[in-house]
Amino acid sequence: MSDYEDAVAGLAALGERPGGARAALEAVLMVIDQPATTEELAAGLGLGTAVVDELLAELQQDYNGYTVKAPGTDAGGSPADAGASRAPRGFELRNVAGGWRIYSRPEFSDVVGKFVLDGQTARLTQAALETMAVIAYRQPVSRARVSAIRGVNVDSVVRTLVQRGLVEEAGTDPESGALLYRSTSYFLERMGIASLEELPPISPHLPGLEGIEEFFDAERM
Amino acid sequence: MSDYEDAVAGLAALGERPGGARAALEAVLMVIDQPATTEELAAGLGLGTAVVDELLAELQQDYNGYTVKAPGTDAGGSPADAGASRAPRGFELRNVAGGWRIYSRPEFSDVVGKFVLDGQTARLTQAALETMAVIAYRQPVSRARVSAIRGVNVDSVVRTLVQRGLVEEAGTDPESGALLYRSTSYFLERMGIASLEELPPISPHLPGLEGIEEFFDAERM
Amino acid sequence: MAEPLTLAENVPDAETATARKGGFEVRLANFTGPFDLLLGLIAKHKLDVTELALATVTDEFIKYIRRLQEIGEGWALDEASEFLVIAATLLDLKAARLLPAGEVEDEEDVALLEARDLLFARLLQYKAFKQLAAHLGETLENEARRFPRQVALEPHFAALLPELIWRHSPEQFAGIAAKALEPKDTTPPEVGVDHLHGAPVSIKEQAEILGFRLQHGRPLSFRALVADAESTLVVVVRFLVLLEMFRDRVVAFEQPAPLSELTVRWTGRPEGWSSENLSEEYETGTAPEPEPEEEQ
Repeated sequence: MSDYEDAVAGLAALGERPGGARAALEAVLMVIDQPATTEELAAGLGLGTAVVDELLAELQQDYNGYTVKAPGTDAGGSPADAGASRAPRGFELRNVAGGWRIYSRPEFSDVVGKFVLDGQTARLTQAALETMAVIAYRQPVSRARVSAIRGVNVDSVVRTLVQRGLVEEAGTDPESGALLYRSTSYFLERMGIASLEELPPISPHLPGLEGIEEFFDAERM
Repeated sequence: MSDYEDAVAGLAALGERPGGARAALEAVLMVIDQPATTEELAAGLGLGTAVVDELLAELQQDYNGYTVKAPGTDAGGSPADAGASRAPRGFELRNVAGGWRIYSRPEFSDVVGKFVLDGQTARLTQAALETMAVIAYRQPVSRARVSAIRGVNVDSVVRTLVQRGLVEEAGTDPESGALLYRSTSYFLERMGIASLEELPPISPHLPGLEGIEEFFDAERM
Repeated sequence: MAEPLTLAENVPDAETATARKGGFEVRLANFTGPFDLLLGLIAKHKLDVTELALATVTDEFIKYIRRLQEIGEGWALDEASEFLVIAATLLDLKAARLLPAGEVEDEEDVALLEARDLLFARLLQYKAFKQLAAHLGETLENEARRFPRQVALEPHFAALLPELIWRHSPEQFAGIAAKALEPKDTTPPEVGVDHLHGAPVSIKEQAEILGFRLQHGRPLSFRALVADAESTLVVVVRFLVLLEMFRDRVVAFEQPAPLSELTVRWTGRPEGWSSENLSEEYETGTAPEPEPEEEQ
């Protein structure tokens, strides 16, 4: 609904249905199979992003067991249950890789794991984790550079990370012509974070290495 | 948990988790792809079928907007909201052909349908086509194997192919436990051939293919 | 934060490596590369980054590598290439070790000390990434306990999908399959040397060149000795060779003032020195055939 009138019509119509816009958002969240951004959801529902953001926050709280304003009413919660804290639902709404998605709650991983064969991924080896860490923090980065930091050849490990969808090619270095790599949005999904900024900062782990980066760059490692 | 003691232990443990057995059931229902029978759910949760049936009915009512006994408490609802009627959620729990699954609520099918169809094309992408080709010629095959052959993560592409009815699940690999996929009869139909044997052979122009597969297997991390 | 130095317990004892071949693979799995091992060794000796302890670590590492070599079957190609990287690192270490401790008035000394600092900076950097890797591992594991809802499209929505357009003949489809199944990486597995930054240069070869020139001529300036060097790497290696020779007391350096011309004079007896007895750590450690760093 790119058109303003359509959007308004959609909004009005949603309000009249049981559960209103909030339930409509819930309905859409039920069918997506990858994280959907606020913008995508807003466009699909014919609502503004600010409204959708608010509804998403409400749902998130609701699923976590905090009672927010009663669904279906536009102003305030019903006095009966406003503010009351309930037990959380078995699922949660999370913002990962820049998009929203429903997940089962981690407390039930053992139970859910019995039903979900798919999507179970093998653990990464130490070598793969270290390589992934260097790529995540130094992207875009060439394999040679990762090798220099880890002190080992990383070609096959990088290939595995690419196959796993955690890492992808990101063009070539203009100077050396070396292939560059970066982390994927699937990596963010697997990490459960919305963006790379949520990775813990590297500086506390690097004692007294101010200026060392220039050294490495100068050395073309 | 086929064993009685295990089942009892499981029950006890579930009760201690946030949301209890009901949230556990919800967690499972939220992420299972195929409808599950009461028996399957009961076995997975380590609960009796009668208990599960009761919980299912509660959830069904809850989603439809009828407040039932408060989640997390074993006896009776809290006086504050027991019996109060709320707006329904955007999803519902349905029993279709003996199996339980969560669906988006039909009142929003127009919104959801628009959202789902947005950006859908009648053609397969090149990535989907190549993945289809690998599955057709290497079936039954796991996604990990297809990923290894194609050098990229194919999870979402395989999902698309399943959705399109071109590919279906074909049991699990006895060794790795990974889900296997094969082409469907709809695929044969679209190809205009009667059986897989009619697929043109491709091995002659692929020297050393066996070697490369061993290479990938050996590398499995 | 995980304390990565617990790795020290996992560092294989070089002595037992030969004694029990059975545990060999298990121990190898405990470290993920030379830096990892080096970090472990350093932790084991509880450095204080002192010259002495550095030497211990270096020697132990070389000893460890040698033992692995003697065992023989453990030398896979990637381990060989790992060794090349660590050999380069050890060159740095060794260069720093050759300097007399405490005398830092000379600017070149300072530069060399910085080179050593750089090596430790690299190790510390690696340690930082190791800690971050542990964090990633933990997060990924915790996240794996959540399952995303990714159910198949509800049948009535699936029915709305536009009818698939399929125009490929079986032959065309076979062509796509042939292309998709083609091995992506056609280059045969080999020891990767691109991370070595430039063509490998052999210390021994360069030592022979310098030894020949110095033994059969008058004192030469460093500038003259590297005049024909085809790359910076060769210059660096020749400098390292000179340091080695200085340690073996077969050459003397004369430099009238800081940054002025460095003159190298042969002081050893010709029969008492050959490139064979030089820096055996670097040369003999690279047993896998063909020796990659010997190729020019």
